[in-house]
Amino acid sequence: MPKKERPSRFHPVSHTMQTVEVPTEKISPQEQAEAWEKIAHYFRANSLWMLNYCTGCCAIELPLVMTSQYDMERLGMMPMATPRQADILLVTGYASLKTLRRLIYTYEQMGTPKYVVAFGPCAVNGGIYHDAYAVLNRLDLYLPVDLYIAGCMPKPEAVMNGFKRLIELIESGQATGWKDYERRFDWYKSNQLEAVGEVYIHDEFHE
Amino acid sequence: MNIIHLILGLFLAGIAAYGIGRLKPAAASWLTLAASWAALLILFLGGDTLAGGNAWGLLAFKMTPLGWFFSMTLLFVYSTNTFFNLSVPAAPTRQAAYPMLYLISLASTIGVFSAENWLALFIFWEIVLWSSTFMIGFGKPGRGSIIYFGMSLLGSFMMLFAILVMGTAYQTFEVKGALMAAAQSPGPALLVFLLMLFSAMVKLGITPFHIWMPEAYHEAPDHFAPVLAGGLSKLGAFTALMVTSFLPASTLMAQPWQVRGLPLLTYILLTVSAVSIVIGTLMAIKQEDAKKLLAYSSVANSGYIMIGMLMGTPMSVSGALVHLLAHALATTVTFMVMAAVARQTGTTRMDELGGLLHRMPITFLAFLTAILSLVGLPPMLGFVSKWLILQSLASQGLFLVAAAAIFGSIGSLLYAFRILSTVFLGQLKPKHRQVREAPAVLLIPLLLLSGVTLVLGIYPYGLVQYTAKIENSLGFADTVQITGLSIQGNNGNLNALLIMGAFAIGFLIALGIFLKAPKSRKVDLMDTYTGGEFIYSPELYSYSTNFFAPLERVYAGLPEISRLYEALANRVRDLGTLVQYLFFSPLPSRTALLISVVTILLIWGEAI
Amino acid sequence: MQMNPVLTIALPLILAFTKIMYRRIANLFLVLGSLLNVLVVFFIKEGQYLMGGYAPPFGIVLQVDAYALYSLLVLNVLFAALTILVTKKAENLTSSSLIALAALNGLILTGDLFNLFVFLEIAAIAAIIIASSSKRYHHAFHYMVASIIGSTFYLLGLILLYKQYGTLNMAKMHELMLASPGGSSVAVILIFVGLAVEVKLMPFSGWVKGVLKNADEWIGPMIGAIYGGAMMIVMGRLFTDVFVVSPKVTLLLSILALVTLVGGEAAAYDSEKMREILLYSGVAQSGLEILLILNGYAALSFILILSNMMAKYVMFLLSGYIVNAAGTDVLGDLKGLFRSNPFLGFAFTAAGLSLAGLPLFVGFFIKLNILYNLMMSHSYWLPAIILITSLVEGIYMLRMILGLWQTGLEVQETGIQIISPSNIKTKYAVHAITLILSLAMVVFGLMPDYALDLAQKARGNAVADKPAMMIGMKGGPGQ
Amino acid sequence: MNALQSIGTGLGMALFGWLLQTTISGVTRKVIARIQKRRGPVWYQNFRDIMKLLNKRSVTHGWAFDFGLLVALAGAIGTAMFMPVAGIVAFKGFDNFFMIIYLAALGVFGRALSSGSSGNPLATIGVMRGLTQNIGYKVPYMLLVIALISYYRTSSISEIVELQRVSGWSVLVMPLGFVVAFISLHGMLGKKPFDTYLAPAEIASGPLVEYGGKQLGILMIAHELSVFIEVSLFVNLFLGGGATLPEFLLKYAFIYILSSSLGAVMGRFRIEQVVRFYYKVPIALTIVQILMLAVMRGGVR
Amino acid sequence: MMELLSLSLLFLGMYGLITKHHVLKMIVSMNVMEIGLNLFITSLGYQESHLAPILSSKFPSSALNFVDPLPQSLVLTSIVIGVGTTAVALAFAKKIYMDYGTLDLEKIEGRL
Repeated sequence: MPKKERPSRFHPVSHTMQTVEVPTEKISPQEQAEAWEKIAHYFRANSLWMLNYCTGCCAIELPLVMTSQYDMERLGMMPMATPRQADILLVTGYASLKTLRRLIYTYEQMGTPKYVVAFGPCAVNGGIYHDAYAVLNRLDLYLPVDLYIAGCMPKPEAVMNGFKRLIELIESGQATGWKDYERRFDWYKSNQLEAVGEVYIHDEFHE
Repeated sequence: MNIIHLILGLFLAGIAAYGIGRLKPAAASWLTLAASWAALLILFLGGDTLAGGNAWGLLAFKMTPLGWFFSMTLLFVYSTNTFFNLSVPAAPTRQAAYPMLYLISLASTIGVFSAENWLALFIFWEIVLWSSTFMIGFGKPGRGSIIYFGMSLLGSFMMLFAILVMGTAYQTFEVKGALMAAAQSPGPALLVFLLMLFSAMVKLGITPFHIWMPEAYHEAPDHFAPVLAGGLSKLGAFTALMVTSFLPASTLMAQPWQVRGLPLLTYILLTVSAVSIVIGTLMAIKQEDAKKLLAYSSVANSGYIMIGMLMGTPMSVSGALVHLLAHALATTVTFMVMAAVARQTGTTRMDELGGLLHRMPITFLAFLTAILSLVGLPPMLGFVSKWLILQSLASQGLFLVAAAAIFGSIGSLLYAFRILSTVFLGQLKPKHRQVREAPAVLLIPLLLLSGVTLVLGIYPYGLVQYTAKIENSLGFADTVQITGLSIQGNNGNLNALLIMGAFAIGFLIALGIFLKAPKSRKVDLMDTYTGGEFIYSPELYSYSTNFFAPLERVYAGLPEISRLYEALANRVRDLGTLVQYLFFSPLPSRTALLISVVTILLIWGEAI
Repeated sequence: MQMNPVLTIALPLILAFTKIMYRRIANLFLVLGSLLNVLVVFFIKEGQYLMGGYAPPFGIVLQVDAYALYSLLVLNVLFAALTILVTKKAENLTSSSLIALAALNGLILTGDLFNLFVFLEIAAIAAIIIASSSKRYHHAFHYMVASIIGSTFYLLGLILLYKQYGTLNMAKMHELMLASPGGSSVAVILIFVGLAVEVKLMPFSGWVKGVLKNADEWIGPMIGAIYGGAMMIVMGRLFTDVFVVSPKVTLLLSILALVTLVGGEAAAYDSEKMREILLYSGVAQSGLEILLILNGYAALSFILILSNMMAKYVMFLLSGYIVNAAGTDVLGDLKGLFRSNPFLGFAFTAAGLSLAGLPLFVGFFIKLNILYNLMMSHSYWLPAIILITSLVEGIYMLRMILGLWQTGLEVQETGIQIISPSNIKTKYAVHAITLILSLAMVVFGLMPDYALDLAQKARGNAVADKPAMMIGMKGGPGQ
Repeated sequence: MNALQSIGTGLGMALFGWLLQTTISGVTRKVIARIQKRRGPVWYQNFRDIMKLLNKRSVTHGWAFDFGLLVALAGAIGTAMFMPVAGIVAFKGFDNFFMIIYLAALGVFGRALSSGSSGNPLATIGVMRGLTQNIGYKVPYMLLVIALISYYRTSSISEIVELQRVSGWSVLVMPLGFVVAFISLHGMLGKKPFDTYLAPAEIASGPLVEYGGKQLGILMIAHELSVFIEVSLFVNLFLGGGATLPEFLLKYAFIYILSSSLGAVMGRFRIEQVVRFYYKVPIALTIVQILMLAVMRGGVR
Repeated sequence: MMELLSLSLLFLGMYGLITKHHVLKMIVSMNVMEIGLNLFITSLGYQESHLAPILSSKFPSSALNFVDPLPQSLVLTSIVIGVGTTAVALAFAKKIYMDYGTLDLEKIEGRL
């Protein structure tokens, strides 16, 4: 894959990510692999298992989405218990100093490919908590967000809409945040370090 | 070369080993190794037609198929275990006597299995007993060796009583002859039958007599526990099988009460064995020490052997014999593994271990094989035997016993997983980070024994054929049948090779899928799901204490049988205290009083 | 060359009194005297020896049969070995030791009931003086009271017998009793009680604890093994060769013996101290021996007495040395003692295992034959009781032995040398003697036929003996 | 070649079992969704899940982690190869009940081994709960089957099916036993209220806690296969199997969907409730059943 | 009559041994017992209107009108032995007193 230019840390990533082109080079084994990848994308898109990390208030919208009114199982989506099993990490709200550490830890435990969906404005710029001392305003500095769902809180329709969009992205191979995280690991790490200090904290409570 | 030479040679080698051991302990261990392997070779080459002999009148020997089978089993256990003797730390404790006792007990077991005379059998039986007691004494301090000795002595004396009853009632001490005579003319035959069986049950560790097992296995030196568990307890099966086949309960009990075609007595004994399975399983689930857990698993497995022998059908006896071998091999491996673990880490408590799989992989594999065989899963030998025994239970329709057998079988999965998971799986403790794989000399016997378990599990036909031969020699009308590659059961056939084949095909498919799929990333053991929490203490991040707590709560009130024996011992003590108080007063006047009163009583008693 | 058995009595007596003049070489007297006695015993031939030239019913006679001869041999050898080992201890007791030897020999040899009483009294006084060498005089006094009551009873019974039959000669007495058996039961009971005090039968054995629980390597083997054995041999002589006991009295006394057997084993099981265990087990063993004697198993009881004597001798001797070295005989404090004294440990172990009746040692065949013969004649309950007591005995015996071999994890070896290295001579002597005795137990355990044959021969013609069917290594009946 | 043919049939049976059960799982998900007034996923959703998992890159905790999985799948495939379905038996005469139970147990053991070696105590707790539950339902179940074997005098599944065709279904022989067996089956399938060993909200799906990607995929395949084994064993033993494939499929689907639907409307037991229930009710019922048999028919022959 | 009297003396001594804990009293009891026994023995040998068993010029042959001489000789021996034991017992009494400062055995045992 050609190395796509990444925006600097001062430019939001999410908008450009949706317009990533699938590269089309023709080398036989690779082509074969890509053909296989396309099939795999189909399966990935239609079997999304999610881990909802309820950092904030947006999580309250999820029950509605899961249950009979909107029934996200029809999209093949299911809630999962552990990050190992999950494909999507749902960040439902703002990230604070404490939760971000756990978010990162959880995200890194997920198997690839994996996707991050952020809810509400708090994940974009801190929303109404933007000046709170413990809230980290921009999530995409620390984790590669594949999809934002707008609304404070987003309505269930918006959530469903977002999920549909995510499925499209995955099916077309555009949700590549996890690759980005691997590629620019150092960059993310330095941001994380700057924000929360040590991610894997060692202190008297955790030893 | 005949049996006498073999036994005498081993005795002499034992004494020589003592002399050498005083000078150079390592050389003595090598001598035990050489001697026991040589004995194994001789016995193997000699086969069950190895010449017997007559040393003095009493010590006459004759090899029978049954004796050969048992001797081979025990010799194999003994000789593989000699590798562990090599790793005994020599200097701090003077254990020159250990190789001597080891070889003496080995020689005596051969004596037990080939004796033609009950008294000779008993003599060897007792030599095994006290020599092994002393060997247990080399281990941890405690009451284990005494409990072992006391219980075994109880068994031996029951046996002696039975022997003497046979000797006085039938005027013969010949092993087969005496039992046959008892079967011909049942006078005190029932007494003989029960006492003999009880003594065998003590040795096998069947329930009311099992209390010595956990204590002795726990306290025995780690390098002797395999022999004790895998070898010596099988002595009981030998006499039990001879009694049940030459003096079957069906000829003894002319009484009308029968349960499902079996005499009531047999049924009661079967129930006792079934209880043994249940109690062994339940107690094994509860233990915190690996060796004690394995000991209770032996209690349970002995129950299977006993059931197989008591039912007395060709298939069940065959199952009992195969199970005996399977259990001998498997339990030897498990105790050897525990010895290796204890050697490398210094403990056998399960809550102090964990994750050793990553440090001792080969040991783990051997342990896995053995534990699978203990549980009775294919493709191990334990499966073949459990299949045979369950088949016979099903065809007899003994539901109570079958329920216990099933319970034991499924329960064994519980304790097997417990020991596997707490010792080898789970988190590696930081203090064990530097632990290394056991030295090669310890791995040889492990691989040998588990290899035999596996090979016999896949291809058990020769073995089952041999049990048929044993049954022939024991006078069974028909024996277990094998046609081609299938063992013919009463209501089904077993083809172990086919099972292994199906499993192998399944494994290949699984491997194919596994390899085709993307390669996984290897992560550290502590990199697990913690609910987002940061945890760095492997000691705390493991589940090993009070493992089956929900289940244990169900039978927390189960009374322990050892209490009964303790109470008994305390009564003896009380009697002793009373005697000391009454008759051994320090005051002369008390003595004078006793003398005069008792004299008067005697004279009065004479007068009336 | 043939020697008069009276020498075995007279020689020590003479030496005992001449010794008073040569106080400085007293030890030499003791050692030489006992060794000379052994020598004399070797040259004694069986037969009847008259004293003072009167014919048997009137004069005193020494009855030397195989029974007396073998007993004499074992007794004198053990005694001589003991004097060699513990000359230091016996320094002030030379006279009484020699007198004790003379009296014991006399006890075994004499064929006259009153003469037996005299020897009994002399032996008792000597024993009391020996027992008092532990400086615990009130225990010795206890012993004295008991033995005086015993001898009084003996004399009372004796005089009643005399009144009835008009003789004191054993052989004559036996003839007369056979001729008119009635009416002598009270006397027999009294004599039995009198001797029972000495052989430690249980209700009469209150003195044993005080004397033996503090026994050193001199008192222990002497009182615990040699005296007990000799007295038991006398008991065997009287109740198989002399008295004709009515079945009722036999039953009564057998009950007493059984109570002793059971109670003694229980008491030993309850003890935590080495010497107490040994003394109680000695009490229990004497119960078994008396049981056999009373029921007429003369040969079996004889060989049991001898083997027990040897085993007890070794064990008491070693326990004395152990207490010397360690200052205690509480088993818990002596863990791992034999690790540093393996040979002595081996001897102790062999003696203990033989006592407990485990195979490879002579005790096994004796016990086997006892059980077999009891079973041949009685119902099953007596062997069952004996087996149960044997079980108890085996357990405490092994508990003791294992405790002495086994080192705890936290308790490291005691490192106590039972015999101080400075005392080299004693060391080798003790090693040699205990090892020879324990090896003898192993050898006879492997080849019991010889010993059993000898016992059979010695007691086969005993009057009350039931013909025992002996099972040896050669095989038993039905082979 | 006869042997090759047999092996082919066996493999076919395993494949068929997997396809069947995975499909029916999907259908069941839809049924349950309907019960809950939802639409539910497509019927082939489980295939999609498995394929996705197999294409995911995940983590491993060491060789035993993977090896145990392979044993689990191999055990399941091996067992499925022996399963008689609608008169088709791969290895005639060897479709022995005890063998099937034990070979299946090997798969279970493999799973336990794998999840135990992940190092996560939640997994260990899950396995512990599963095994604890296992005793509760396996003992009465196997006891009943032994009664059946003793009744039909054969432990071959296909022969039992044949005999049922002659003498009526086993459910008629032991009606109470059928209830017990169904409760046991419910536990074996891990449907609510007996999914305590998974309990996603409590111990984070227990044994499965560390699995993702291909490991989870293989585990799902093995799970589908073992469900196939359990349900078809039940159908064969108690409901007379099926002379034709549709008959078998009907019974199979009915039993599985019934069990799942029951699960859909129930809550989860806590582990001590499971123990309290399982160690009393089925065992008591089994004893009553066997006594009934003994009284009514003069004992199981 | 004589027999019974002497036997009662024996029982008296026995009674003393049973009831007393004082060393000297026990020794006295032992002596009483012995004397009773000796008297009993002599009384058994005594026959009414028989002569003392002494060969003299007046009774030159051992005819049958002597009393039985044997018990008397036995008693002689017995007395000698009794003296010996009493001596040893008294020595012990002295030693016990030196060791414990008391002759009451009960007190001694209590002290140990």
